[in-house]
Amino acid sequence: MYQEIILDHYKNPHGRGLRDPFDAESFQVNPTCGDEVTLRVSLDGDKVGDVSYEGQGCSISQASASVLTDLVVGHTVDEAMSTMEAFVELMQGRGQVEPDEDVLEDAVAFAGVAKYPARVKCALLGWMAFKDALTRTEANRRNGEAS
Amino acid sequence: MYQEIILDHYKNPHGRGLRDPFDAESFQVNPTCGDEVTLRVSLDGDKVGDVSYEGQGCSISQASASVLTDLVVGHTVDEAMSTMEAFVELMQGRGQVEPDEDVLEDAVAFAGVAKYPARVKCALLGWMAFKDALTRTEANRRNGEAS
Amino acid sequence: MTTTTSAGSVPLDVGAVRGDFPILARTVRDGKPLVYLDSGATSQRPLQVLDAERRFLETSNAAVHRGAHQLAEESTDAYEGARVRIAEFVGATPGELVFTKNATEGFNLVAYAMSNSATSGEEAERFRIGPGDEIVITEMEHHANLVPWQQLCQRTGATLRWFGVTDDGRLDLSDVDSLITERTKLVAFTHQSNVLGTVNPLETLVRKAKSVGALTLADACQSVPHMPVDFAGSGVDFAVFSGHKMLGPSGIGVLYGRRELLEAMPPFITGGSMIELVRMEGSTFAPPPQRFEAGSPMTSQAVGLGAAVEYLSAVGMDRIAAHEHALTEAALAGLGEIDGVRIIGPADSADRGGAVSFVIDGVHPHDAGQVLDSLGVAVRVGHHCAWPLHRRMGVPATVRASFYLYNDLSEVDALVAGVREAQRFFGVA
Amino acid sequence: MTTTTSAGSVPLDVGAVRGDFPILARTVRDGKPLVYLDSGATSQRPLQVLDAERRFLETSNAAVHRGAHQLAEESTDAYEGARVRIAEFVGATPGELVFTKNATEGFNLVAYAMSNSATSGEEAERFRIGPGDEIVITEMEHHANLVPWQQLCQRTGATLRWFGVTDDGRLDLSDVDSLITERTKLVAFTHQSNVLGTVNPLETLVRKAKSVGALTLADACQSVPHMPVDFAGSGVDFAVFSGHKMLGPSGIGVLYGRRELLEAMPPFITGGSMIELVRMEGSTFAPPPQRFEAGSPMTSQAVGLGAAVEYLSAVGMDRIAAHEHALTEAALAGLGEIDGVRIIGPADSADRGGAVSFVIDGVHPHDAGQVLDSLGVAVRVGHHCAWPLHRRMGVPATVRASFYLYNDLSEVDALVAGVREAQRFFGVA
Ligand SMILES: Cc1ncc(COP(=O)(O)O)c(C=O)c1O
Ligand SMILES: Cc1ncc(COP(=O)(O)O)c(C=O)c1O
Repeated sequence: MYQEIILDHYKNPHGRGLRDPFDAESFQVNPTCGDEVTLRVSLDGDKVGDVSYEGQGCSISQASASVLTDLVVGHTVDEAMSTMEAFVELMQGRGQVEPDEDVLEDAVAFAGVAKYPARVKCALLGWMAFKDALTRTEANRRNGEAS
Repeated sequence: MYQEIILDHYKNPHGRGLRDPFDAESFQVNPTCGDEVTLRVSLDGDKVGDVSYEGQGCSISQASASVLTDLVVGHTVDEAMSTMEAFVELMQGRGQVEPDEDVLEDAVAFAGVAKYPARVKCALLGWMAFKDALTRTEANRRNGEAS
Repeated sequence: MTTTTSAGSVPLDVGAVRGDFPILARTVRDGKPLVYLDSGATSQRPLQVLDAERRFLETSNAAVHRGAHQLAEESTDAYEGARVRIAEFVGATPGELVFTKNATEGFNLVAYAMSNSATSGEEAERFRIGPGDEIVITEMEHHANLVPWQQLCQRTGATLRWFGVTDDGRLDLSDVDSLITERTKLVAFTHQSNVLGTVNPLETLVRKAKSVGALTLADACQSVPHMPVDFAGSGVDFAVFSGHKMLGPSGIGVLYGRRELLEAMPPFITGGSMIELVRMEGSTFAPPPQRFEAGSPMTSQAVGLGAAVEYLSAVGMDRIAAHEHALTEAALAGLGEIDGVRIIGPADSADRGGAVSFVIDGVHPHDAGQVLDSLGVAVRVGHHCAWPLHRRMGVPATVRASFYLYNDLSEVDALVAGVREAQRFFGVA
Repeated sequence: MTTTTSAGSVPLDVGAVRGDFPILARTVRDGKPLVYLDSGATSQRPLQVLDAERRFLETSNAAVHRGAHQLAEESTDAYEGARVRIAEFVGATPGELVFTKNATEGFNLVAYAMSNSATSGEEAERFRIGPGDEIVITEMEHHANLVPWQQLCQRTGATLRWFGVTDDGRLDLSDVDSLITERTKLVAFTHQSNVLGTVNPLETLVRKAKSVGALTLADACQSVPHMPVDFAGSGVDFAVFSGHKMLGPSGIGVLYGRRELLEAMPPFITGGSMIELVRMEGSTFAPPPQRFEAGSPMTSQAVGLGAAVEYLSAVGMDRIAAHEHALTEAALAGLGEIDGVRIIGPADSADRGGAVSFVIDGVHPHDAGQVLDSLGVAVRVGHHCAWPLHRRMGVPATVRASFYLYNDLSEVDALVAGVREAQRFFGVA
């Protein structure tokens, strides 16, 4: 399951570090192992302007966050959401889902992880933070409009 | 286990009914089947003057209370207690204890009951009430002396 | 023996079923064939259940939801796979089922969650209860669906109220409007009485409770093993049942709770595996069902219960219900013919399950049970953990025969013959 | 492999022991022999335990303490007989042992009994707790001996305090006098840490607590399976342990409580089989241990646990302790030799059980566990339900190898080799 691509992202993570300014931040933790990620999203119109993150975790969770930034930064929120759905589907597919390389790019390397249920949560940690941060951004916007 | 003696006592119980005056009363219930006995003790010096009782229950519990009155009324409290101990020992002996007919008289018929653990409580119900009533009598006496 | 279902489908093949239950081949009391009529207390287990549990223990056993090694994965799959199967069996989604140690824990879980909500967050507000609030139960409840509510009332100052029971053992719904009111927080009632056999009108009670905004809880201990049920379809909020009464292992029960309720409910038993974040200063909790499953779970028992529902489904719950209906009718008829025998519960077999309780004039239930036991017939005697019901019916105790898929008509005959023998022995016939 | 006990008696024959555990013969991950080093999470079960449970289910299974038929008698004898054997094993009388579903329920039982005593009779007064009262635990507790006390404090307004842990993983007793004071109602601590392996000074803590009139509770989950214990002799008031960690079934745990305490303590889970008298208006309760065993119990599981303590006794707890000691020393030595590996817990093997937790520089525990798993070595990774302890030790997670009687030195070697392989794979060695 440790594809070369995963190890590369683990050793040389893309987009790592927390950056300002940002629209929303999410802190996620994996209750079984204590791994954590803090992730910030900054929007640029309807596009994801930046994703910055910091955390402690295993190779899978770190590499997955790194791949995440590659896949969503510069894309519209809608595109990012559908990439996320594809990734979640792949991870929950127990190795039965054929990944679409056009959509998932480097993330196809995680197909092998899907065979190890205990590691799926690791691979999804950053993505859950991203999803949560997007939800918060929207909530902030709505509140901002309302006030 | 249903010896003729047991069935006789069941059909023609000795000493049944609640009588006045009495020194102490005890109410006992078997929580698994709901069988109950109310039993009164009246002392005559250091002797058991009367034991009177009422209750609902199976043949074993009814016959055992009947045998109890035969064995303790007219005897000293000490003698009654040691008879009770012999009976309890017999009942908890799982059929391994050889009963002493001189002490237990008709109660030796309960030896077979001891092989059925679920029925031991039935056989002891009246005796537990007797023991409790004696304890209460003593407590009453002490309180009486103290006040 | 054969019985036909109302749908006219293929009847249950009792002979084949009995072959799956090793214990039924044994003899008792000096060589008498065992006639096991005590499935209302606990059922027996087929080889399929015994083997599933053993296979799990000899190949995959490990801590679930924790390890990252292969055994831990296999165990987790087996445990969660069982949850999926059991959920399907009762018309629920897996996340709505909480594994408990028995049904009793399920009632207590809800009762303690309600008192705990006093010191929990806002989301738990709908479970809060105190003076002026009422909990409504019935007089035919098993102690498991009675004492926890007495205790909850004692902790919180709420009031316990209850439906009465009619002389023929049906729920007395005549004062439903004065019982279920705006003050009612919860209506908890048995789906099928373990003493009377009475099947209560689940949907009617749920509808009435909903109309005043009260929660509902069904004691499904005697319904889930014996008839098809659909919790989601019934609209009930909570339901509770036990593994050991449905061919599964002891040491496992199930609480069903509608998802949105479980999500808002504070925990009961706390510890490992139910947490989100733990600091010495305070903790937060996992989503349901994990929130309610603290500590190492009943792993192999869940696997066994999963195998039990597969077995029941393969036989067919409709078929089982029809089969038990036939046995119940035979028992009611056979016992009804005996002078001095009185059935405690509905004398007809409509809306009635296979628990047949009775008293015999002049023969105490304990003595009747003893005579039956000496003939190899295993029944239960006493108040069957429904003491207030027995008081209501004017009897201290009853003899109860209870049927399951592995019983046949010859066993009903053995029961009837045994009752006659008890009468003869005690000289009342 | 052989080890000798301190007494110089015959060492444990691991080969013979392993033959009793079918699961140890299996392979994982493409044919690798299983090296099971996760007994701290859950142990495996010998044939003797599997067979005892199965024999019970195929011959005697029935409801205990209820029926009057032969099966019910046999079941009750088997269930209560197991209690006698287990009591003997831990130095207690049978009436002092309460069967729970796991250890976690045991902690909760005491915690809820304490809050319930607010609405119970005078006899429960010594368990009452409220603002100003304190509960003292330690920073090395499993969540099971932590979260229930947080919750108890939340329910009652009492305060939770705790002992710290030294850098080498021992209990920091330096502030014992300011921690255990007249305000202390209960001191609850682990007898042996499931992460560090540290064995805590039970008698010292009990003595100190008694001197201020506080109750004591020992988490014996990791001591009872691995060393001889004597609860009565130790003077501890309560102790808790789990069946599945000592070769017994899942779904059963034990709470030990000194008789006079159990007698005064109000119930926790309520329902059938724990009552004395039930009326709709209120109920009274049976004496212990029944008072704390509501509902159908874990019957076959108790029988299995009885067989487990027989098995352990036959092997000899002294011998098991000596054997694990040797394995622990070998693991500490083998891992200690690897650059970049840090043991979390005492580096020496004095007062230390067979849980060896560690971190590897540059290799996350999850990744190390995965590499070990791919080699057939089953360890646990994460915080092992002791999150605050991991924070204290400055690590988010650890790899834990935990040993039992069926492990041998070749398995320690496999662990050490696997750690080196993980370092190689992740390029840190
Ligand atoms: C030290 C310790 N305490 C408590 C527990 C909880 O035991 P259980 O999960 O059986 O309730 C465990 C094991 O998980 C443990 O190792
Ligand atoms: C109707 C009913 N409710 C509750 C229970 C309690 O179930 P358990 O003993 O499995 O907790 C039983 C069985 O004893 C029952 O028949």
